[in-house]
Amino acid sequence: MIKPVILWSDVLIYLLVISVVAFLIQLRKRPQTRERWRSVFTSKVGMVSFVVIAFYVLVALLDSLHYREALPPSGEGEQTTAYSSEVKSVLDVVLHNLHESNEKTYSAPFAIYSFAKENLEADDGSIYRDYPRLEHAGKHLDDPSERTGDILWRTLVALMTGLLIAAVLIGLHKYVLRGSDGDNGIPWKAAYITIAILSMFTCWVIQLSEFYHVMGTNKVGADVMYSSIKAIRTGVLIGTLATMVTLPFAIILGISAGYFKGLVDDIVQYLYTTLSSIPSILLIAASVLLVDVYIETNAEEFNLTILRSDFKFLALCAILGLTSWTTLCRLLRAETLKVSQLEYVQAAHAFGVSHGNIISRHILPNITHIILIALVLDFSMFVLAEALLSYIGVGVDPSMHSWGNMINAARSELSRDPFVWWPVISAFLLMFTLVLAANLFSDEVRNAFDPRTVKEGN
Amino acid sequence: MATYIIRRLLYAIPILIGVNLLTFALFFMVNTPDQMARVQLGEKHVTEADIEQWKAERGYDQPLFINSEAEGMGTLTQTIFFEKSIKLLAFEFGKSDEGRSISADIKERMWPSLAVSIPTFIVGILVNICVALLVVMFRATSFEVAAMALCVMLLSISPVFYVIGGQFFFAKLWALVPISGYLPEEPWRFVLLPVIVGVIAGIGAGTRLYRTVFIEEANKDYIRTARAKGVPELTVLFRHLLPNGMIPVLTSVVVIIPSLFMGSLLVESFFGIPGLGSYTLDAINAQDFAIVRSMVFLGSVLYIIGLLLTDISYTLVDPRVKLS
Amino acid sequence: MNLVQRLSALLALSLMVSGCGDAIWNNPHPSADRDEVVLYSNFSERPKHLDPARSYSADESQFIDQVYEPPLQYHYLKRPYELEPATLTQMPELYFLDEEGNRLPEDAENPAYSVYDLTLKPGIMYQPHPSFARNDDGSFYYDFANAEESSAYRTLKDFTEMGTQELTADDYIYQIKRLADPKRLAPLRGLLSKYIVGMKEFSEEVAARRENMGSNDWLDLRELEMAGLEKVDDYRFRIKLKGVYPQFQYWLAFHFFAPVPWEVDRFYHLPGLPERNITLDWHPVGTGAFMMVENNPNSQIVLQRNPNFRDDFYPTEGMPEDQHNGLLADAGQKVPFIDRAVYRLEKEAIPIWTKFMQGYYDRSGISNDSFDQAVDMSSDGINLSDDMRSKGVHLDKATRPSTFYLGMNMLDPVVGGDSERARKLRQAIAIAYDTEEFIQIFLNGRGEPGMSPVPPGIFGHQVGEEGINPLVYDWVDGKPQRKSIEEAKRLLAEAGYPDGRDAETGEPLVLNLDITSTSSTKARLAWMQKQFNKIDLQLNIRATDYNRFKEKLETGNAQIFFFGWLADYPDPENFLFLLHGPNAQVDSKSGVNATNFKNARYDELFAQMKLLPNGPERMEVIREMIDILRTEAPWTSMFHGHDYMLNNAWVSNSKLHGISKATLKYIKIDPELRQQKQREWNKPNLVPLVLVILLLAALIFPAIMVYQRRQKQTIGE
Amino acid sequence: MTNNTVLQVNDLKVRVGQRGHELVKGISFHIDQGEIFALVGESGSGKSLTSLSIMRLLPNALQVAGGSIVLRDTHLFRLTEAQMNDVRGKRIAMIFQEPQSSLNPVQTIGDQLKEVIQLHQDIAASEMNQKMISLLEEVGIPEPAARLKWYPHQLSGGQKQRIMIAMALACEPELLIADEPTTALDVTIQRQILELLDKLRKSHNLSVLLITHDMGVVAEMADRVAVMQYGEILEQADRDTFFKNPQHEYSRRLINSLPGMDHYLSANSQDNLLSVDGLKIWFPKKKGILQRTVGHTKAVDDVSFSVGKQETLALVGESGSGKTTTGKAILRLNEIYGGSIRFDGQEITDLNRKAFMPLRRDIQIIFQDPFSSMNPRMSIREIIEEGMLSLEVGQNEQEREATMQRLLDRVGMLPEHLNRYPHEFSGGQRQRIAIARALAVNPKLIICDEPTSALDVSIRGQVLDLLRELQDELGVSYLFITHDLSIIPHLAHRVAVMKNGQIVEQGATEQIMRSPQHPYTQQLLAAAPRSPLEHAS
Repeated sequence: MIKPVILWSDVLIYLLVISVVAFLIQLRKRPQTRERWRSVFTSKVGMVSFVVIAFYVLVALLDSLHYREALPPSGEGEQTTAYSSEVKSVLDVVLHNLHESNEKTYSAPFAIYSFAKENLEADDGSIYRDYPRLEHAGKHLDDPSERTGDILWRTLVALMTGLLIAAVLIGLHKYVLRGSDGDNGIPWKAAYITIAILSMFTCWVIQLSEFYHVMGTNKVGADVMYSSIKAIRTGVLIGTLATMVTLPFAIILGISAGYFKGLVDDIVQYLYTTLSSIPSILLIAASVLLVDVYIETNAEEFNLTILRSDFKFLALCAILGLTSWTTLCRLLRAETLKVSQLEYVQAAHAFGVSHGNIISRHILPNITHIILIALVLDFSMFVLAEALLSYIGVGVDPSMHSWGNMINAARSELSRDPFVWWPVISAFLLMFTLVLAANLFSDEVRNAFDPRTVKEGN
Repeated sequence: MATYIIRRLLYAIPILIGVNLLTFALFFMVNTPDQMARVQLGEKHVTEADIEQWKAERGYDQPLFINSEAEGMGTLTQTIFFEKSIKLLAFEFGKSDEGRSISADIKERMWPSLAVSIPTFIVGILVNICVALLVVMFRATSFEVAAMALCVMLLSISPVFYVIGGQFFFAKLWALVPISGYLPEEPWRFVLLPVIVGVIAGIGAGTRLYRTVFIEEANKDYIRTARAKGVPELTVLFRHLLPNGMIPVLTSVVVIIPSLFMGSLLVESFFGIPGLGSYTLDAINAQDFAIVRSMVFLGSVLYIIGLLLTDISYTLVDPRVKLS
Repeated sequence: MNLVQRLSALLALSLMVSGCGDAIWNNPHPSADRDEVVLYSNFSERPKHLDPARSYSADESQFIDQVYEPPLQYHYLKRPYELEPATLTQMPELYFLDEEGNRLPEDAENPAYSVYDLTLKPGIMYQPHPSFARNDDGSFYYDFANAEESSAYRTLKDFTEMGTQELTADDYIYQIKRLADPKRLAPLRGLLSKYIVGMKEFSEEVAARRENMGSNDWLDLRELEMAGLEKVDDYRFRIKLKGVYPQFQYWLAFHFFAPVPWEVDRFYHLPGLPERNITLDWHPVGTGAFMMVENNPNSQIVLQRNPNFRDDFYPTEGMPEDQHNGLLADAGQKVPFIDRAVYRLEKEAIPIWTKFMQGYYDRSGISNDSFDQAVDMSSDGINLSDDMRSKGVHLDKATRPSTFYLGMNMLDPVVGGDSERARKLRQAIAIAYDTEEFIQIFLNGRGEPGMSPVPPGIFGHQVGEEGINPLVYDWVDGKPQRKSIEEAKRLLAEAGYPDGRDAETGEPLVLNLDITSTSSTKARLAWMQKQFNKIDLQLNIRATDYNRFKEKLETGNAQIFFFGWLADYPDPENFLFLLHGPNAQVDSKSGVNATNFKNARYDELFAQMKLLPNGPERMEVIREMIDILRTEAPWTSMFHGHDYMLNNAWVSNSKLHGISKATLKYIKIDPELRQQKQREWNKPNLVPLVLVILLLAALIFPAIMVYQRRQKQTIGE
Repeated sequence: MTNNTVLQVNDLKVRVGQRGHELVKGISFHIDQGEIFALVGESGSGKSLTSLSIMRLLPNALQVAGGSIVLRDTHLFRLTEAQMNDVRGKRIAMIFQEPQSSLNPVQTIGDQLKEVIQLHQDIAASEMNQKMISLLEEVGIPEPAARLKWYPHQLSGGQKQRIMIAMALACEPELLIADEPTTALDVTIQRQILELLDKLRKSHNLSVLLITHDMGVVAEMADRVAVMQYGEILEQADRDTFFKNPQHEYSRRLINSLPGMDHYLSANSQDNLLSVDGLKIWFPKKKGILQRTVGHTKAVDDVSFSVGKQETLALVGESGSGKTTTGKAILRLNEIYGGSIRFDGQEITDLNRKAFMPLRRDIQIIFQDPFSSMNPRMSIREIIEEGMLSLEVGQNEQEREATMQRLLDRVGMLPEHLNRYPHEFSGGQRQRIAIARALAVNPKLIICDEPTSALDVSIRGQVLDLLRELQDELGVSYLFITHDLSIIPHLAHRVAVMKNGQIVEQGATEQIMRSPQHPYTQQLLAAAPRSPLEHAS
């Protein structure tokens, strides 16, 4: 008995997915764009990085299906079933045994003892001070010495199951592909291996965190792995949504400036010079405050913490986007200027094709490569930016899982002695993987779409 | 040339006004003078009268953009916006909300900023260019592949990590440099770490950028000509490729030179360097509007100067370009 | 290529400096240390105001309280806190007057006026300062007709000619007048006007005078008289208060009442000086043990021993334990012990801690994260960790008279109000919200749960069984024990929220916590929600910036919020007035009674308690007040913070004082030991550098090889 | 091999990457002392690759797969890269096709010249200047001393090429490789450069490997000729025998691509379709802080001509003469400053965008570069249909489809090509498609802007023929813009010669070609390469 909660960011991200699918479909109609994309995927790097990104996106999507559980009907008077104000996502179900097993405070990866000493009572009632056993991690072991063996064994099992799942997936895929001439240069092998690794990793995390804290626990004893996985949604969304915000401004303004020139051009140039001349950090800070005001002024609409944080989050994306469309706009303007001088545009004029058509059919398709490249680059940029903003204190809402927030905490955790390294490491690894994949993918996209690099080929 | 520069400077004025307008709008939407007063006066025992007094002293007792009481031009001139902006355009930054002369602070704080940003900038560019050249020289070898892979990794790491790592190893573990702080008498020891961190953090992106630029140049005809003349590879690289490659590099670089003056928010606040970067950040946190406004203004002025410098620098490196 | 030259020059220089400076490379202080005894400390917030009439925050006090000397001061060692004369010959003489001004006996029932009679020690001299510099004819050395004349003087340092003069009663009187001057924005003006005779009128007069004056012109306050102030002679003056105000004597130990000679005020208003930040608000002038020689809030603030400082000596008696803590080793010695104190600006906690561990800061508080490293929490309380002991660090603890609490806005329809329902809800929360755990996790036990607003060390605080809050705790074998969650749930059910659901609608009860985003870390919010979930309540967190937060409190729109209060003076009144009806935030904008708590009986008792001297009678009143608070529970789950100060081996005579900040003069430092330790702890480790260089070489080498090969390459069959 | 052989190429193979397909498939030839050996072929024939492999300057992606190259008695392939640097520029020098981009833009002429000399000869700094000046004099650069301090962009294309030659000759190389040395230049300049080369070759007794696609050039310069196609040498012979009886069919086609100048179309001038009268296209020069217009650059200044129905007017001129500008002005693709244009008697000079629409159906254009004149992202169908749609030609889908099929068929393409994309076609095919596109809206006048100059010689003829046939069938008129006089007799009824934005001479083709009045026209004619057969005789 659940009640779905639809956050704006969820809506947007799913709309995005849909539009991407739509894009892929209409892509069939455009042979040489399709060619380009194929060439992206024919490179091993491109394929692997894509799979990785896809995996992240998948996680983000799972985490974007929110719902509220119904509360057990309160004793007397059966009225409308009420719902818990705790909003869960499908991902939480998958990871239930990560976030339901909270310790008191820090504990190292796979540790079964707490990180901090406590007063313990000996059997004889005397108080002594030592590292207590953890409440959840390794409680199934009666003898601590079994730990290593236990971990290894479970790991083995987990990996096997992971492999199995991967095998099934791959089998399915092969089955689907059997009709079409299987590998037209697309390195399925690489893809399969990646998938296998990912699924093995996933199984490993899920199964082992039933008995241990794979990446340890944080200050309040929450599983670090859990929060860093939850942070994926934040990272992916901030990357995609913010980028999405930049596009319309950059494209519309950039193209119209480059195409119509004259007054339009002057205005657009004025706009982006003004905007880009303001230190963007200040713009962001001020705007974030602005959002707070809005939330305060009509607080009743945000009666759930998650609604507030989600709104703030969206606002942040919007602000990031608004402050960083100028670069792309400048590029597009320049490129449009170039393209609109080309002879096929002249020809179109000669045929009296309307401005709208010229832009949509001649100019836009021939500057998409720039948009694409910028799009993928910005993605990684925004993911990184989030960490910085959280440091300055204008990042995502503290109640939200985000790598930025984790990294912040890490700064002090590292100054402890012995220093607490696991939160920062796990945040780092997940973030790094995503950004790295994104960057590599963007390189492939560039190689495929940027005419210059294409030329460089021979 | 001269006329060109003048024209550009005139063009800057509307931009500055726009910037000012935006800053005002943003800032006063989020906190009214009353709130500013309260923050500045502190929590305990503050009365309405005190707040009025505070506002009056700093000229926040007038309407923001339009003064309906005043007649004639007064409606526009007797406002916070007008009075504060006019002063700015004359580079009179006035006093911060807590009563210190801003220009005095700027004068003092610019030096630490420069002490960090200039070395970072120069070393950064040199390193990037060297690496890029190296890569171009060995293009289509495994060396290039390795180097580029490394670059991608480097730029996939959040800058925060570089800072954390730098402080952790250099200052804490190895005791090579002070972990933070700054002394005008002997800045080197304090600047060293920020510079290193800054350079490393920038190396990934920079190298990639310059590589593409250089590769593009390397495919040009005149390079082939040079080699057909029997010019050895290194000479080709340095005498022919580099000077031409520097032209596009300039666009990306010169613009920020004046902004070096503003320092870096992140580095300065991490390393406790009393520069303009941390100044701005503190002002934002303390919601000291006077400072923020001045810094934004300064920032945009510098940016515009940067644009100008870019154009001029073209004429210096590229004989083909003439300003008019 | 000139870039290259500049760069290489730069690098070479930097290496040289760091290399041949001395053995230690990471010294954040000038490597050339003069042979003075210097204390290195840090400050995180640049002080905004140093004018004794204006300044009202702890981080400002730590500077100016070393410079300014109010008539009274706190005894350094004695606890509970005890006032002693500073510049006075003995404690001020207090007597009462009736309407006509006739002297009344000590025990007179609510007299019309009370008079404080203060007598100064003769021969107290001010620090050297240009404002005292005079020519032979007695005229001022620095005197400018207009801004042009003074334009040569950019900073205070440019005024080379110094002078000094003796402290007189006029200086105190002048300062009290300054407190009344609206332009000074003295935080206490509102409060004091209620008591000091003629202060209100004085303010109005001054305001009137200022009407037709430039904002930077000097108004000589001597021209105006305040009825309540009377100068007897150069060393003696009287302050006349309406009614009785026992707490006034504590204010006399506050820097608000520090002396400011008219000469100084005049000097700082010389034409052109205020424009250049040469104001009293930035350059304090006092009779204290230290004088501020550098005030650069961008980098550092330096205090220098005041050469003219009066004869002042280290206390000879203290608490019993002080003896064996070595705090009386220097008993009777002349203070201060150090020559300079350098405070550096540090915004981040980590560098401060690291530098302390490296021996570059002499003293340090303990941040959360470094806590486990610093101390062990053993069964017998908190002790230094072995690591610290080995470094010779010694710890010094104190309870800061302060109370932090989870406030319930009494105007709120759900949690507020006088209804039984709300009351039960508040009590339930009070039980559910596990302060002990909070203190453990977030303060590492540096605090104690508060049974009442009155913190330890203040009269009215009770320990042991009678001290506990019976509504939240049970007394189980000699320890207070928090009541069970079941108890809380029961209360909740009685309040009409069985299982946290509204009995009528079945809707789950969602409460809102208002908090400033800076203070709300993910961990903390998660923890709080956990507390409320314990009794099936949903907690919704409304984090926002400080301004909004304040605004909410003022408009009474907050629901549940975090707040706290640091004592101004060690008297229960200073805490209990925070719940005094007339001080309610929403109607009196004075901003003390944030919960808008109003209770007739309580206010009545408050009025009594205020006037009573410490004693059983007063205790009774306070007990009753506290009981009211416990049942009403406008403040739930209070705690009182503990202060911890770590001192490196070379620091001695450090004992935290909960109220007074004017303690620098007692601190002692052993520079030799410090230098030796610093060298020992900071041996630069060059290995990594070498490794890096080798690594680079390893990178370059193959490149060269490739190049060579390519040069030799032929097109071979 | 005889001892006066300078270069001997044996079975040279060049392939893509390690085991890609071969681009040069084992060619062999030799060059003797003091002769000009012409390697003829069209784009993609592998002639340039051959020259580059001699220099060992192949791009990274390509590599020599086999064979040997011997310069005198040094096996170039056995030399190390370092040793090779002593050969390049010293023993073998090279001139490239694009003088515009072949010189380092940020170095002065002097520096670039000095560089090569310093590399290979030790000359005292004192003599250096003298040496450079004399070199420049030799290649015919006026006031050389001053020019040394100039930057490439300050020189004209021809002068740049002269500088390249000077650099090539600086070290008295044994072999000079000239890769399409004149293709990028205007005819008149072409001529001068060729003459220069010829002169130098004699004075220095140079051996030259001349790489070109232009039979005219071959005919004038070469001693021996080798024809390349698809990476193979079809035939080698000394010039005269080659031109008299070419062995290979392909060679024959190449030779015939150069038309003789004998038969002309008679000017069958009827009533005017288009008449341009005192056309002025001026671009304002802006100056000063306020950007006031202080003067004009006169791209086209007071040009008048007319085109009759079913007539072709050839607008001849060199680059920058304003001929293309004129053409576009008629289509209103750029702003007109003054003068009047009448079409079918209707004044169209100042019609607005909307009012001009119907005319777009009547006036169409074919662009010079078939590669950039079609949107690479659109299928042929979309490309052709676009015009029809926006100009509402053809009522419905089927009708349009039919028209397109017909047209494609007409221009010698297949209907199924409609679904293909531009990049799948050769230059010639694209130009045919471009023609089809223009015809699709059945215009009365087509402006042909150098439609053949980007095509290989062997294809040129076909396209021109197609145009002429179409004219006969559909009775369209052409405004044929070109710089190449040699093709005029084929299709032009009348000729107008343009120079610096003005028409210096116009009249019937025959008259102009046979007895040009204006010296410039004479110059042009003299420059135009003549049929090799005339040489042969």
